Amino acid sequence: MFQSDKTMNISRHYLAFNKALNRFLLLTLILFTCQLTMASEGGGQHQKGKYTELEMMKGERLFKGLIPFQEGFKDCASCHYTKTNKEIDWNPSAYDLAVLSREDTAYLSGAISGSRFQGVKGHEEVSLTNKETELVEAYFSKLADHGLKKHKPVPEKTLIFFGTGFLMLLALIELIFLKKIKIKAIPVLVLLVALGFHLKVVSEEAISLGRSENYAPNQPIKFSHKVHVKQNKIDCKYCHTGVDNSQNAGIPSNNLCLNCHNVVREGSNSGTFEINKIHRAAEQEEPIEWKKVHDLPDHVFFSHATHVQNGNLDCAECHGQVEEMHIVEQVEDLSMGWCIECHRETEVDFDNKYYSKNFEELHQKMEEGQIDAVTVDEVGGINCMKCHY
Amino acid sequence: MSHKYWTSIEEKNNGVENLDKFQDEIPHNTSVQQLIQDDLSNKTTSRRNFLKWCGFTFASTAITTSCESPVKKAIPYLNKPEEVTPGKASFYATSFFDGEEYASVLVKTREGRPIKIEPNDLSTVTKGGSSARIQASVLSLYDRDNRYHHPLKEGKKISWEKMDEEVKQTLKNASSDGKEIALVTPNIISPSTRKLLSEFNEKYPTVNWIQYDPVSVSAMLDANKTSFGKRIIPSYHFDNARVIAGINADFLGTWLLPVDYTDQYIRNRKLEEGETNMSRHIQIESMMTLTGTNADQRMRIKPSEEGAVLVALYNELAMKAGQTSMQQNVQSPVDITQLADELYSNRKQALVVCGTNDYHHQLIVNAINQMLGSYGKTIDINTPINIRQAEDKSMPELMKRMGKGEVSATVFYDVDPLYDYPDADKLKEALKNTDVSVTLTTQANDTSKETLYVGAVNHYLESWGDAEPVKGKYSLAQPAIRRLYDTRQLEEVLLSWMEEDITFYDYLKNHWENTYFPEQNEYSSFRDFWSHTLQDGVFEPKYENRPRPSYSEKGLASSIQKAAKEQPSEELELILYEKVGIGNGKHANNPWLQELPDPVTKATWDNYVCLPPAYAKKHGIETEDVVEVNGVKIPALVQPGMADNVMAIAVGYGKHNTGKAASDVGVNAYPFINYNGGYKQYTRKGLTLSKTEEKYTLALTQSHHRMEGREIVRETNLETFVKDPESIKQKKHDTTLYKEREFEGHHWALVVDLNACTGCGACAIACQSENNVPVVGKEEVVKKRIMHWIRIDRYYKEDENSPEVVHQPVMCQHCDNAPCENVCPVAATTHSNEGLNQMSYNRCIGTKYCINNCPYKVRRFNWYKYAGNDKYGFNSAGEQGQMELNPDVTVRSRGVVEKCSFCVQRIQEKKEQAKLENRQLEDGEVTPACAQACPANALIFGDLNDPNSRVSQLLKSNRNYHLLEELHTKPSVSYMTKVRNMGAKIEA
Amino acid sequence: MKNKHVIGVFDKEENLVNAINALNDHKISIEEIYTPYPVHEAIHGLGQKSRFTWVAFFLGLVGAIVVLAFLYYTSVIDWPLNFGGKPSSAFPSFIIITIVTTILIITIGSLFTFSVRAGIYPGKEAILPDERSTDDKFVMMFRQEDDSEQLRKILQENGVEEINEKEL
Amino acid sequence: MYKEAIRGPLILGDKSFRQISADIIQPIDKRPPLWWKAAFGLSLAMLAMGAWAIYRTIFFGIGTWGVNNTVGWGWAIINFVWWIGIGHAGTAFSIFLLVLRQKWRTSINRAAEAMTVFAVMAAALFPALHMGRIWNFFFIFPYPNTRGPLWVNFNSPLFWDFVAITAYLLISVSFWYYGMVPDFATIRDRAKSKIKKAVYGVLAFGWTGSTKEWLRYENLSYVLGGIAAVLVVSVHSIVATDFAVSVIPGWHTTIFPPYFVVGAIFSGFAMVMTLMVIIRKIYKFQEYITDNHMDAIARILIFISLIMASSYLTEILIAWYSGNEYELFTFFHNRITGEYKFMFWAMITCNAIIPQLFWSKKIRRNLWAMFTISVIINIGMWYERFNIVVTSLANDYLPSSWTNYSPTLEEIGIFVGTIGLFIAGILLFFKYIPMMAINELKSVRDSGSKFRKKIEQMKIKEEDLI
Repeated sequence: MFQSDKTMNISRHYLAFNKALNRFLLLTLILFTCQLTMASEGGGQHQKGKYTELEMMKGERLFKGLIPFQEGFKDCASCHYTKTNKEIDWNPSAYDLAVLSREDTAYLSGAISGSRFQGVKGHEEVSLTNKETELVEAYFSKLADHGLKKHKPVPEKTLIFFGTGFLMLLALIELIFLKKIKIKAIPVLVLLVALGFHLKVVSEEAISLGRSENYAPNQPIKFSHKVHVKQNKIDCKYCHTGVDNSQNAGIPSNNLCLNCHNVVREGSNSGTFEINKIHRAAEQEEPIEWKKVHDLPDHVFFSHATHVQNGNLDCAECHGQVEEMHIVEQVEDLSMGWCIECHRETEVDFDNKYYSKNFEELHQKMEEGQIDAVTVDEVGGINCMKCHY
Repeated sequence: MSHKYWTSIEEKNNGVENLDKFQDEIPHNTSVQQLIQDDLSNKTTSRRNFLKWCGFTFASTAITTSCESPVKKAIPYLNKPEEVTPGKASFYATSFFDGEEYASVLVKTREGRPIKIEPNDLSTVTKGGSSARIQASVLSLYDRDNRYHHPLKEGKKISWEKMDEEVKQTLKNASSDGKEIALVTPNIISPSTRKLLSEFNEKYPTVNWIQYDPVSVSAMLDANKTSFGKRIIPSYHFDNARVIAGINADFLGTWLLPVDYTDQYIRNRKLEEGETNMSRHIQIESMMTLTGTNADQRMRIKPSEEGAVLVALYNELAMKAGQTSMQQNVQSPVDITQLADELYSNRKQALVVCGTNDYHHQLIVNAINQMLGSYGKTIDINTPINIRQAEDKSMPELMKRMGKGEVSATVFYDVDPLYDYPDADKLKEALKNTDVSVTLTTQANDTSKETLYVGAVNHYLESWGDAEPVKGKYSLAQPAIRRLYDTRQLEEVLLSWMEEDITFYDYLKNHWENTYFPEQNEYSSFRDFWSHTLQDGVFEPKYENRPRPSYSEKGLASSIQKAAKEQPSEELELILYEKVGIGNGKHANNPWLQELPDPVTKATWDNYVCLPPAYAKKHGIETEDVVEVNGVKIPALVQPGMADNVMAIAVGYGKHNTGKAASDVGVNAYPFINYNGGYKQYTRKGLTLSKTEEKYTLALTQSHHRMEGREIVRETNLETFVKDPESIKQKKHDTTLYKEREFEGHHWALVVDLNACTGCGACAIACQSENNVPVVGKEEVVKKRIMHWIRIDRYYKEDENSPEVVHQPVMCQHCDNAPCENVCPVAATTHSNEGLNQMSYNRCIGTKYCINNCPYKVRRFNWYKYAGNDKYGFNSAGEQGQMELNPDVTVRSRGVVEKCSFCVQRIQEKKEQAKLENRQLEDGEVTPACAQACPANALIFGDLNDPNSRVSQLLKSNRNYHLLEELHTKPSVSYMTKVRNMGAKIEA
Repeated sequence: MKNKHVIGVFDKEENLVNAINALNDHKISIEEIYTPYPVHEAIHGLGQKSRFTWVAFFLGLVGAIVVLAFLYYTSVIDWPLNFGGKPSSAFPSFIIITIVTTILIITIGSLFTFSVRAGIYPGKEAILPDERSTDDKFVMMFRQEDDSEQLRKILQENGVEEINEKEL
Repeated sequence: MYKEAIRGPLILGDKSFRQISADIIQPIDKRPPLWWKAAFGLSLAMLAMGAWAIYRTIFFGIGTWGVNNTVGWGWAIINFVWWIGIGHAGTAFSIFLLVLRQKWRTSINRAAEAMTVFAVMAAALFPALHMGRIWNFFFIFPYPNTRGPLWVNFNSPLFWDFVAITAYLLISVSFWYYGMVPDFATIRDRAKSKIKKAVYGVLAFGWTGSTKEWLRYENLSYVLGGIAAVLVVSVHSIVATDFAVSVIPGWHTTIFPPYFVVGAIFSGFAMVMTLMVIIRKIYKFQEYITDNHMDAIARILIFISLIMASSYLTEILIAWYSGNEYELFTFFHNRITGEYKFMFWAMITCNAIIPQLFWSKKIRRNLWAMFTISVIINIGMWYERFNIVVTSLANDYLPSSWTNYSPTLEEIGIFVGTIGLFIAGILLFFKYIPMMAINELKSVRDSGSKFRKKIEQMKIKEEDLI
């Protein structure tokens, strides 16, 4: 998708390196670097500000309903989610609220006193005491710095990996030294199953190293392609203007959004809340930091122009049914093998005048009717220099 | 012959060098974000607003969690400027002028960031050529440790408004008191600025504007005034000359307009198809200059012998011309009879140039050229060039007045006299007598540290302007990026001090509308004229011939008398010279230039005293011995081709606290300059030299200087070339066991014309800029780990005291039977269907086997993490440095091999463009950065599958040969045999 | 299942060999002989035979074919790359890899076969009729049903040291 | 051929089987002596230096080494070839002599094989470390991947190298280990302590010594021996192709494969001699490692030394005869008379001249002389590799890129580390593994007397035999 800007992201090399190294170490079961990275992760300083850790914690519990509110209503988190999610949730997330609350200190108290959210569905029964407001604000202050918690898949693969590793060790010890179990088949079976599992995990990890299929991050604005493309019938190229003439398809700039949203101030799903973010960004002159979904590594050069213009590729061939997605998800693994496979099968437009100068042999074959089409790899489409330089 | 000298310098290994901490290897994840969130982000949106130029970029959030995918943020333009398409380059024409060297250039920008300087083909001054310094100038925009970000007063931040107010008051007071306001600038070639300066003078009548050149040609200006009544430098036309005599003039390297002169000089030396004529160049010089290395014949004289040579030459020619000779008793130390013969028989096609800043010598040269009928033919006195206009006398006079307290305010703009004025210490003292001193400068320097105010000035890529380097040839300058910092350009400062309520942009436009718009009749509206000129960058109206000023022999007799009196002595003489890379030292903090090997000595990162081999042997001095020259400690470098008892030191080094690249590199040689007769003398007698016991490691990129009888640079003379052209053809060994591979689409090839290559090094810097080649620093160069993808080998032939020199650019030869490809175990380097030797960095595991197996030794290894590392990444470290990187070329990580790619990104770009436009690819459309930058067009790139392409034609030439052909590597790069014109009369 | 065995312990190789010959003459079957080093007469005496070399040969043949096929597939069929202008089917290069890889396959295969056929693998318990047989004694083992006076007599005649009975 | 009848018995002193076991197992049973502990401490210190150097190399880059853009390979590859050469002899010793049915190998082969294993381990470290991106090492495996799949370059000698070394290491280890299995059983059955019994019991893989086992065991030895003999030759030939396949003058030589194999056996046998002197002296194994054993090794060394000398001469002759200016320069200017003449003449002296001292029987019987000469040979072999790797690269085709090379502390550190690894391995071998193949010793104890008997029976006079 969007061609990354190489220069700005030297650091990504290291990320890739780090990742590769980390995985490598994981695969070789060397634990200590993991500890290193964990240490560096934990090293981040909490911005305490005016709230104490305790207040933040209490606020968090209130918000999540672990401690009941005095006025009786249950919790906030059932509507305002606190973890990133796979399915779209049109309600404002806790993080959104936290950011707003950081900008406007009276935001939350306004909400509770009812003035701000009069008429907003679901807030009828909400009322907080001053102390509670303060605690929730404390939680918000923490949340605004840290963002939403990552939605983690359970069970933890790594844990199972080590668990089965341990089992394997036990089985081996049993087989060689202890010999307590009379039926030899049991430890042997355990050993084989665990070994098989390990091989599977290792090969899967190795294959998916650096791939991010099914990556679907939550974006700062709940921009739904389904709403815009399917319901409103907006063409992809209306926003992704670079597709035809640049390597990058381009993420639309804010003023492009405003072309419509100057008028359309309220959405069908999220009301004004999400659309307001665009206006806020325009006012504050801060661009929106979208999360990049389709990301190719720095050493891969890909041009949308060639693929869309010359190759006549439909967006969906690489990006999937975006018009069906609320949250955009990477549907292909974007691996080199995937590219190569397509290049081996896809036919080029051999009538393009560019090909008229050289490629005599192919032209001849074509004339003689030996072949009726030329694939990309026949004109050098699987050479390294096509994508790596 | 000193065996030691010729084999190798002693490679000193400093043992374990100080390594960066491991931390340096950990990426600064938030760099881009921080940059965006810096104070830069709060600017209003404008055409090339910074944040929006960063535009479409991705910032990696700090993630170090072990197995999570890194989150990349895509930041779109807030308001997308219409002319910027993310992912596509835009070009802006502008003018480069640093006070010394001029070029009309195109600035390549990506997402609003200038990333490369490319020559402007439309200019007739630079003719699509460039030099190392011009190519490197883009990096100084992002100079991260030596640019002023805002104005200063006494070293503290001050606002422009405050500074304006205070300075204006001073100026007003001085004007009313009738005290002098000294304005010291470099040579200004901008007509608009000159106009503005005169208006400034009107506003403040006591302003005394002084142009100052650290390395000047003042005497030449004065000599021309005597001879022609005009204080000018004429235009030279080396392309019209059949015989060129250069006398201590490095016109291909540093003298006046080297880019232009290289193009002219090469024009009739190229020997393209069917041509049998080439000019003959005889260089008489004291040290080994770039020009000298290219001469057909070279004679060595001491600086003190130059007078005698000129007088003798004059007399010889006068005799032939039947004029009276003077001071006949003067004997030339070198035999100039043949030279005189050749010059005289080529009257009106001969040219004599002299680079010495000596009034009398220049006057004799004028007389010689007059006798040869050069004026109007090879010298155009009607179209003077406007560079190096400074008068040497003005600075000492100013200093005198300062000392007397007559100067109230001094404004230094873009000059650093406290570093490069010979009597810098005295000037510093005198400066204390002025009330207010201001420095307006882009980069911190010695002068800016001593003045009360410092005004932070724009980089030229951030400024509007125009230029008139040669009379009647104008070019415009426009910003390619919005100001990075709170800076202003000189003209804006002046306008604000003049209390004029007009931007310089409007001022410039008005000036052009009033002055130049009427000079043309192509465009009827100024709007059209302006936008087209801005797009082209140049405006060169046609002038009808003007009457030539008449020559007068005034002062010649006494000059000849004076020159004849000069007594050649046996004592050691010193020459101060500019290096091709560093020049006068203004760009010293540009790491690219510091690491550019000197074309002659092949030394980087230092200056040194060049000594002739005979002298060195006699006194037991070897390269890297530290010697004392008048008490100044400096390493010695034994340089073949120096005149006997002559030593040479480059100026422009020895700066302190002026950025990481420049600081404490070399020795400042400016204090050696003497004044004589009001002229700065770049030669000196009466110095002592003594050897010390110390040693100093020099970073030389080449330590063996002979070809060992191998056919590396093939050479012939013009006579053989014309009479027996078949004889110079290389014998081919074309037997093979395997069927040769064929290339279906394109088959890219590069031809290097050794007759054209002067060895200037512009290609190396262009390549570095285009391909994100890192700077590695002195220590690594010493270890022979320079990263340049194209290197220029220089070999000496024959006698070490007076050798012949050849230059040979060597880059990856893209062999069709590449030895490197066979040995890579992981298929990281393979051959493409277009004949390219491909290098996939991300596949490379760094076994270095390919490096070993490359017979041309053109592969480079990333020994450390060079890019973005504070220790090595002079250019690519830090946020600013990353802005310069070319987004179309991968930044290589530690442990991978890299090499010349034939600028594959450019090939791909042009191919894509052709496909999109549904057309064939034209010959010459694809040009690698090196070929594009070359001022001599010595590198020709094209498709061998196209029988009509220039490379295909050149490949058929008898001169064409492959390097190390006998290895049957079948390189795609081929060379054209060098031909020397030995002066023999050739009957066609 | 434990069975009783008759065990004859010899001190000298000569005696053992003589005893084997004598027993073979009398067609008394020896169950197994344990020696501190390989005694070929004992091996022949028991009529042991091995097709080990054939296994190795087969492994080598299959290995070589598989490796060559793999090399040909990867570098000629699947993705032919141009390395230094050489043809994709670089047979000389393939031979080197094939030889070494085949040797590796044979080795690993042989070791595996050996482990399986000889019953030598990690964790296997050694069941020895007499522990000294790995040091300096030569031990013969007979099934109990083969036990007879004649047997003992022959053993005695050939200089047996001890005759024991043991349940193994 | 070693004829016991003529050259004396292989084991002196009329040992009983029990005595043989006891003698060989004695170091395992005893507590390690002081010299052992001191030497082990020293080797650990060397290993620590190696670990430091490896840490520097991996975390900072190959830049910490002295190699440069002209000389891309330095000490790492020199040491790699040197170690792999030493690593050759062990297996060569035991396998060639096994295949040739040379019984005198029995006292020596175990130690030689152990030496091989540790030397190959040390060697294998270098190709891994000299990679710029060691974390991408797995790229060299031709496994199905998601890159197309992109395979590896089967034409690259480095890939051949990788395959060969992997195979060689695996095969050496298994050959060595399987050779030890019967001996472990002996230790197990003699052991009094429970732990020892258990540990060696596991190591012995349940060996009993039955005919069924011995039959297959012998077959296995012959099969492995036969194919490993091919491997030994091919591995060092492949190492030689690293150089021979290139285009660099001084590398591009067809003589290299046999030259390397012989060189490897030379250095390996020298190292075996060094080790044997040590074992014999320290563990007083003179009855097992007799003067005649040492004599046999020395004679082989003279023989190989002569081959080496003629190889050197051949190389020079071919360079001269070819008339190739680059070859001529490399050999005559660079090596024989040039900057690197010390290395060249050191190589000639150590490898071709000094070993000729072994013609004297006196020296063949003098342990100290043998020890010194064997060490000198290995130093000479190191110089040979230096000559090959560095001198060719430093001054090759284009004089503009000529340079020289000197190692840094990191490179030296890694070498020291590998020596530490080797010594530590050998010391552990001394302590925990029977130094000689006990079962084989037993089998050859009487071979001399048997042979004698046969001769007596056949009434052949000894003189006729000679």
